[in-house]
Order: sequence, then structure tokens, then C-alpha cells
Amino acid sequence: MRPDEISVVIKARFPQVKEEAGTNGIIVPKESLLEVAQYLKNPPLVFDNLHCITAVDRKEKMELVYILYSIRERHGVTLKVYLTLEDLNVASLSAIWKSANWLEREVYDLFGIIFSDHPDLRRILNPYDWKGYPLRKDYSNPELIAKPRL
Amino acid sequence: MVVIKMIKHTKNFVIGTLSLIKGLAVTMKYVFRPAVTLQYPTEKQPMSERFRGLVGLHPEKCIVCLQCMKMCPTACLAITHKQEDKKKTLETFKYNMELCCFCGLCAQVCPTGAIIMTDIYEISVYDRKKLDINLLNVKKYDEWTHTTVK
Amino acid sequence: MDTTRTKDIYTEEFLINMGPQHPSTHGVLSLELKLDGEIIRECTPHIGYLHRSMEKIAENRTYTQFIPFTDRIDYVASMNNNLGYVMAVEKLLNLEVSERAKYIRVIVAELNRIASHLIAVGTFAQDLGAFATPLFYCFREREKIIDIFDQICGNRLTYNYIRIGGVQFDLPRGIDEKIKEFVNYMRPKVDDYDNLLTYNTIFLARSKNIGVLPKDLAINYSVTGPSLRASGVKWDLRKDEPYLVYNKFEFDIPVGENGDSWDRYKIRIEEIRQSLRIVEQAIDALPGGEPTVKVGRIHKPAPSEAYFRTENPRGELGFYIVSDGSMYPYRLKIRAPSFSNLAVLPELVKGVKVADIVCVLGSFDVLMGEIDR
Amino acid sequence: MLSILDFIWVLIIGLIVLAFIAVSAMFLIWWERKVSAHIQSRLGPMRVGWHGVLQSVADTIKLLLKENIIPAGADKMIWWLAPFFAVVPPVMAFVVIPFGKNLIVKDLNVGILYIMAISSVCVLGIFMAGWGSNNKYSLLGGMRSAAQIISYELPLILSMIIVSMQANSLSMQKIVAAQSGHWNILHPNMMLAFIVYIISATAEVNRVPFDIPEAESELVAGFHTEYSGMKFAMFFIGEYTNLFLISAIATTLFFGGWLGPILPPVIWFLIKTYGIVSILMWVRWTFPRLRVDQLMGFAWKVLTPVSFFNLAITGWLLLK
Repeated sequence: MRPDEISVVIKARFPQVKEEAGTNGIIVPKESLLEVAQYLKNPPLVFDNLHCITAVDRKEKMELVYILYSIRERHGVTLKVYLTLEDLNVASLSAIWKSANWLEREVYDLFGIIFSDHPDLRRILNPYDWKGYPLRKDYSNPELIAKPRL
Repeated sequence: MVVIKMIKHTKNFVIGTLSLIKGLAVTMKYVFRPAVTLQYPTEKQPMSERFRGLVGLHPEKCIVCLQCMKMCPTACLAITHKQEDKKKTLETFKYNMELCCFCGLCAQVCPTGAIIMTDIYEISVYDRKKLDINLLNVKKYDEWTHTTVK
Repeated sequence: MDTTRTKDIYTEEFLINMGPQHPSTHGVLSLELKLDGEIIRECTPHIGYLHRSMEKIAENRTYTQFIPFTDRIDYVASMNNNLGYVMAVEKLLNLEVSERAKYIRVIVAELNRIASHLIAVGTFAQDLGAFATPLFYCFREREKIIDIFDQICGNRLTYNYIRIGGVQFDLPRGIDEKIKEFVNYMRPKVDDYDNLLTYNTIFLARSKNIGVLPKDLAINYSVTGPSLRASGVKWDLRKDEPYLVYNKFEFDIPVGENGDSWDRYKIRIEEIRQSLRIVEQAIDALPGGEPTVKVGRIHKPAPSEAYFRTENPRGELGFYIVSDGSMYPYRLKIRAPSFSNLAVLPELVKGVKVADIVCVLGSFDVLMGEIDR
Repeated sequence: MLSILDFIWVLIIGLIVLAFIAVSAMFLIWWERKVSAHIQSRLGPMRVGWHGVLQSVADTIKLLLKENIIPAGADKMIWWLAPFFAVVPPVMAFVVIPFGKNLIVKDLNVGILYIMAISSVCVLGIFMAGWGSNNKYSLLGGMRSAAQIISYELPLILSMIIVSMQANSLSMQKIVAAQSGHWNILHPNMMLAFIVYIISATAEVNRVPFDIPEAESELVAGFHTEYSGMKFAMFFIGEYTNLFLISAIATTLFFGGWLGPILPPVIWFLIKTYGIVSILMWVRWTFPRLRVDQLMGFAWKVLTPVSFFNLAITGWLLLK
């Protein structure tokens, strides 16, 4: 299925989701993420492969990006969850897709987004005692040397 | 049943032994082939024409456009210059070898071909200060070994 | 029974730290193993020892400047990394490269795939205790590929060859003969590996039915590349979502049956054969023309985002790039195949022996540079 | 009663053999490096002497000069003694190896029994090293080694017994003399015994495909992980002396020892022994390693029954 067809199918089932302007992304409200994920995993869409989870720090908000593919149906979709900076909690998808386990740990490590119900939410790339979340735009560290922009 | 099992086991045994002998034959074959290695410090492989070793400079060709400095991903080049009327002249051209990743972007971007990539690849030194190279010095690479003449 | 006696004699789980300095953890991976004698009860990987914060670096580099860094993500398949990144940027810029550039990219990517698989095969054999010989054979063949790359782009490990809009240089004169020569040289060598390793009875005993990864679990864990195909899933981006000119070539996708360590190894051997076929066809069909589209040094894509994934030797390498209209990427995410492939390891090694964890890890061919980024 | 003259003779031969062992171990290290290098399309050591012959000498000097690091928490006494236990037994076993007609330190009438007894002590050195190092990998290596050597002792001894049954003696010289007609290896039952012997002997000296106590890719270096300098060199020398020893025993028991036409007996002995050593090296640089349970299974389920079967057949043949 083409991305626009997929978004039609999802919108028919969940009226609260929106399409993001300019991209093929589908914006899912934080509260219904788990529900939508469960729906996507099962037929008719069968997104069996949670390919990538990442986040983008938009300064005023955090954007959580889930890239899903279906190996059986051969199509893909991008889910987005907007989080406000005050409330960086979101449901963990590791019960649905096991690949989410490490990917969510990475996002937690680098952005500080808390995945509730995650089985093992520890830092993964940084040392366990690291302070701060390095990929946030406001992250600063005295040892961080930025390349001089000429 | 037992007979069939015995035949099967014998067959497996024979196939297994044969596979071991085949492996021995492969290694024996290479005993009589000439070695492919070089006796490194005494024999050296000539580097190709496009080889990217340490950065070199033809100071007379440099027009002080600072493109190389802007292009360098690791900020290992540092140039200072004098401005006389409209003509710029080089004052210093520092090259911090420690940071260099030999990507060749500086040589590619240079409009006059002043920056070149030399063929020097044996670049270990005993003193860290020697890694800070003054590219304007004509004798800068005299103590390093060249493999081919460019 | 006398309780004091049983208190004296008791067995205890044995905690062992395998790595980060260990000969067969393929870099600086640390595995915390709980052993019961020789049997593994629990395995916890600790990663991040090679973390270089590539994604943060990318936010401070222009699009062109980041290409040398992609070389160092997966340092044994630099060409494929260059390709993945550059294709993602080109998708962001809506840039179409010339036909010749596409063919050149296919040739170098496939050659590098062979080089990478050779390392995988050699180190896997080394992990199983075939001390050094298969590894040296693999490196001997890999050296020929590196020599070809040396002539094409001037470096032997970090190539920085594929650029936005094409490639850095056109192929040097006479290189096509050399590549053909290599293809003919390589074919009998793969048969040698079959004789030396693949069907060796000790090798089979060590790797068959060890670390069996079922199909569903592989997909669920988002395992990709040869490891996924070994589990019986016929999924290869070069066929299923063809990029560049892969749809013009004839090649097969080898698929395993059981998903055990031997299958994962065998898939790599078969892929070397298939890549040789692709290289041969690409060299024969290499079109003329300019290898590079003229583009500026500074790219300023419109504010948007792009995700592009390519079939790397280790799996699917994805680049997710967000642009804010400036010359620097706003956010760059590298979806590294080894990261997801390693995540499945703790599931597979429960109850196997210490010798087998090395076998399973080796068969996944993980690369720490890519996992930690 | 040992007369003075006998004693001096034993002393002289003993010293010659001792010197020979030291030189031989060094030569074997160089030879192994050369064999492996040529198998792997390399050249191997080329710098010290002609084709690097003196490389082992240079290495020994380097190892002698190295710092001796004792791991904290090591069981010092055991840790110090282990290398000696690894070197001394194989050297002691040379007492009964006949290099020539009279070139034997002492032809004990229980020669084979003596070798079996002495070679079992080797495991002690390895286990002590594994235990004393206070390193988990070393301990695993030591444990594996103990299990492995004890399992392989059985088929090893059973296959050696067949030879002494044939020769009707336990003395090594008499076994050689019994082969003056034709070598033992020419009998089919002896052929089988030889195969069992050489497999179990490879396992006894921890060489690939049975090198699980060292198992570089799993246990770092197994029992000798923590050893450096000359202590490490002693393990190394012990390993190569052992390698020479098993080949020498194989030569004596199955290939007619020093017997052979034209050339002097010592030369025949060395040719045969180094031939077997080279084959073992060739095998080492070709095969992967077995897993520990497969290794034990092979000893108990295949080699031991085969040896018992062979023993029965030989007995029947002799009584017939």
C-alpha cells in the first residue's frame, strides 16, 4: 500500500490522528500511541517490523519518530508523537515490538524521554552515570568543543 | 532399522572424514604457492596516483581564499594572512595532523591546486609537537619517508 | 539430611565479564555472562565503549563535511555507508545522479560488500578456533579489493568516495580490467572456503543448530541483512526496494532454512558469489558520460525530512535527516543494522555453552563502530 | 646395582638429551611459525638469521628480559610452581625414549608405564596455573584441561597397551627391536591403534582441534592468560616439548623407532618424528576447534569403545 492509502486506513479507524504537513508522517496523540501501535501490528496492515525510533528536539517541543515497515505487506509508515517539554513521558512499545527495547533506551539516553513500562530503561550508549541528554539542542558540556563555524 | 541407522552413521563418518581431508588439501595447496605479503619496512607497496597521505602545500599557488579551511571537517587547517590593498598574502599555514582524517576535501576544493595530498603515510612521531606542521616550511616533510614520486 | 553439610557444598553462578577487551567480541563489546559451569544462564550486553556521538557531530557539519564521518560508522564497509548517507541527502535535495555514477556506485558498493563479508567469514572461522588460516585467506582476497579502491579513490579504508551528486573521481583507466581479473580470481577462492570451512565436519558440528533465530523473532527484533535472510525471510532491499540500478542486474537472494549460525555464515558466502555476479554485469554495462552532476559545495535543502535505507553488508542502514533550511542538518539519525542485530543476542544464548556464544556473536557479524556510532 | 661407569653414561646421555630438548623446542617453535606462515601465504619470520632461524633465540632473550607480573590475589606458591609442572614431566619422559641403538638415557623395563605415569602429571601444571592465577578465564581453562586430559588418557593408554602386547614387553628398546621385521603401523589393528593414539595425544597436548583449555577466541589464553616473561616461555617450551614427545612415542611405538636402512639411527628417528610433528602442525592450522562437550563425547563415545574393541581383536590375534 502507498503511504497515503495507509494514512486513510489509519484515519478511518482512529479519527484523532492527523497527517503532518510536508511529510508522509502521521501524527499520533500521545495517549493513543499504544492503541494505534497495537492496531498497526495486526492485520490488515501487519507492520511487523519496528525499524527505527528516534526523536527530534524542536526546541519548543520534542518530536518522537517511529519508522515502521511491513516485511509481509511491503509497505512503510512514519508515526510521529509530539511531546511537550514539560511532560516527556510516553508509553513504551517494547511489549509489541521487541526491537523497541534497545531503540527506546537509545532515545532515553540521548533525549531523556521516559518510556513508561519499559522493562529495562537504562542508558545505553553513554556511561551509566552520565549527566544530561546530549542530543538536546540546549545540552552543554565544558568538554564539548564545537567546530568553529566559519 | 538398526542396519539403516548403521549405514547412515557410516555414511556420515565417511563424508566427515572426506571433508577433513578436503580441508587439508586446501591448506596444502597454498604451502606451495608464493607468499603474498611484503617484507614491510624493506619492501614497500607503491601508493596509487590518487593516494591521500599528509597534506602538502605549494605556497606560491595559494590565493588565500580560505576555502580549504572552511571545508575541513575537523578544523585541522589554520591560516592567517595579511591584507595589503586587495592582495592577500599568507602569514602562517598551520596543519594539525593530529586532527586530520585524510578525507581529501581540502585538496578537492582548492581552486588553484595549491593544496595537495602527498604520498606520506608513515606518520608516527615521537614528539606530539611534531604533529603541528607549518605547511609554509619547505623542509617540513624531509624526515618523513616518501614511497613514490608524484 | 544434615543441613550444615548441604550448606557447605553448594553451587553458585559464576559472573564473568567477556570484554570489552576480549579477542572475539569484535571490538569493544562487553558481555556480562552468568555461568553455571560452562553453561550460560544470562547474558547482558553493555555497549557504548566506542560512542563518538556521530549524530551530534553531524549537527555541526555541512552535508559534504559529514561524508568522511560516515566512513567511520562501519569502517569495514565505508563505501556502503557513504552510499547510504549520500542517497539520503540526495533524497532530501531531490537530486538525480547520472547513469554512470549509479553504475560506479553499484560497483564499489558491491566490491565493498565482498570485502566486508570476507572479514565476517574470516573472523567467524577464527572465533570457531580455525586459528588464523581462513582469516589470512580472507584478508589476502580483501587486499585485492582494497588495492582496487586505492586506485579508484586514493584511500584504503576510509574512502570518502561517493559524494553528493555522484562520485569524487571517475574510474581510473584500466580499472575495469582489474576488477574483472579480481572477479575471476575470487570465484575459485570461494570454493576453497567451502572446502576448508563450510562443509568441514568440525565446523558443521560447531555451528549447526547453534543460536537458532526463528523467523518471527528475527522480524520482531528488526534483525536485517544476512542474519534475517538466514532465518528464511526473503527480504533484500536491492530486490524489494531497488535503489540505484540494482533492478537491472540478475542476481539471487540466498535464503537460509534454520536460522542457525551456520546458515548466517553460509548466506554470506553465497552473497559473495552473488555480488561477484553483480560486479561483473555492472562492469560490462558501464555507460559513458559524466560521473558527477555539478552541484555546489554547500547544500541548503528546504526544511523537510528524509529517511533512506540501503542494504549494507550487515543489514539495513538507514539515515533519517531533518533539515531546517540551513547548511547544517538539524538532526541526523543513523539507524545502524548491527545495533538491532545485537539486541537479539541475549535471547539466543540462554542455555548454550561459553564456546557457543562466541559462535553466535561471530555469526551475526556485529561491528562496534556501527553499534556505538 | 648401578656402577660408576653406567652412572656417567646416563649422565652424559641425559645432558645430551636435555640440550637436545631445549634446541628442539626452539626449532619447533620456529618450524611451526614457518609452516603456519606458508600455509597462510605468508613468509613468517625472516629477519633474525637465515629465514629467521634464530627468531626463537631472539624471542627467548626478549622473554627473559620481560617484567614478571604477578596478578594481585594470585595463589603465589601454586602460581610459581605451575610452569615447572608444565615443563618437567615432558622432559622426564625423555628418559626412556630411544634415539638410537644405545642412545637412550635409561631403558627401563617398565618404559611405557613410566611414560603414561609421567605424562599424566602435566595436567597438574595446567590446573595449578588455572587455579593460581585467580582469573576466571584461567580457571575455566584449567577445569577444561583437567576434564579433557583425564578423558583422553584412557584411549591413549589403551592404544599403547596394544603395542606392548604385540612386543610382549614394556621396554621401549624391546618394542623397537620387535619391529625389526616390519613396522607396527603395517598391521591393520596397529593402524587403528595409531589413529586412536595420535588423536588422543593431540588432545593430551592441547593442540587444535582439541585446544579447548587455551581456546584463544573463548578464554583469551586459558590457563596461561596471566603469565608473562619467562614463565610464559616455560609453558611454551613445555607445549613444544610435549609435541615432540608424543611424536617421538608415536615413532617408537608404530614406526619402528630408530630402525631404518643406510642412514644412522638417530637421523631416522628424527626424520620420522619431525614428519609426524609437521603433520600435526598441518592439522593444527587447518581445522576449527571442537566444543568441550563434543570433545568429551568423542573421547568416551568413540575413541574408548574403539580402543577396547581393538584391544580385544589384538588379544584374539595374539592367542590364535
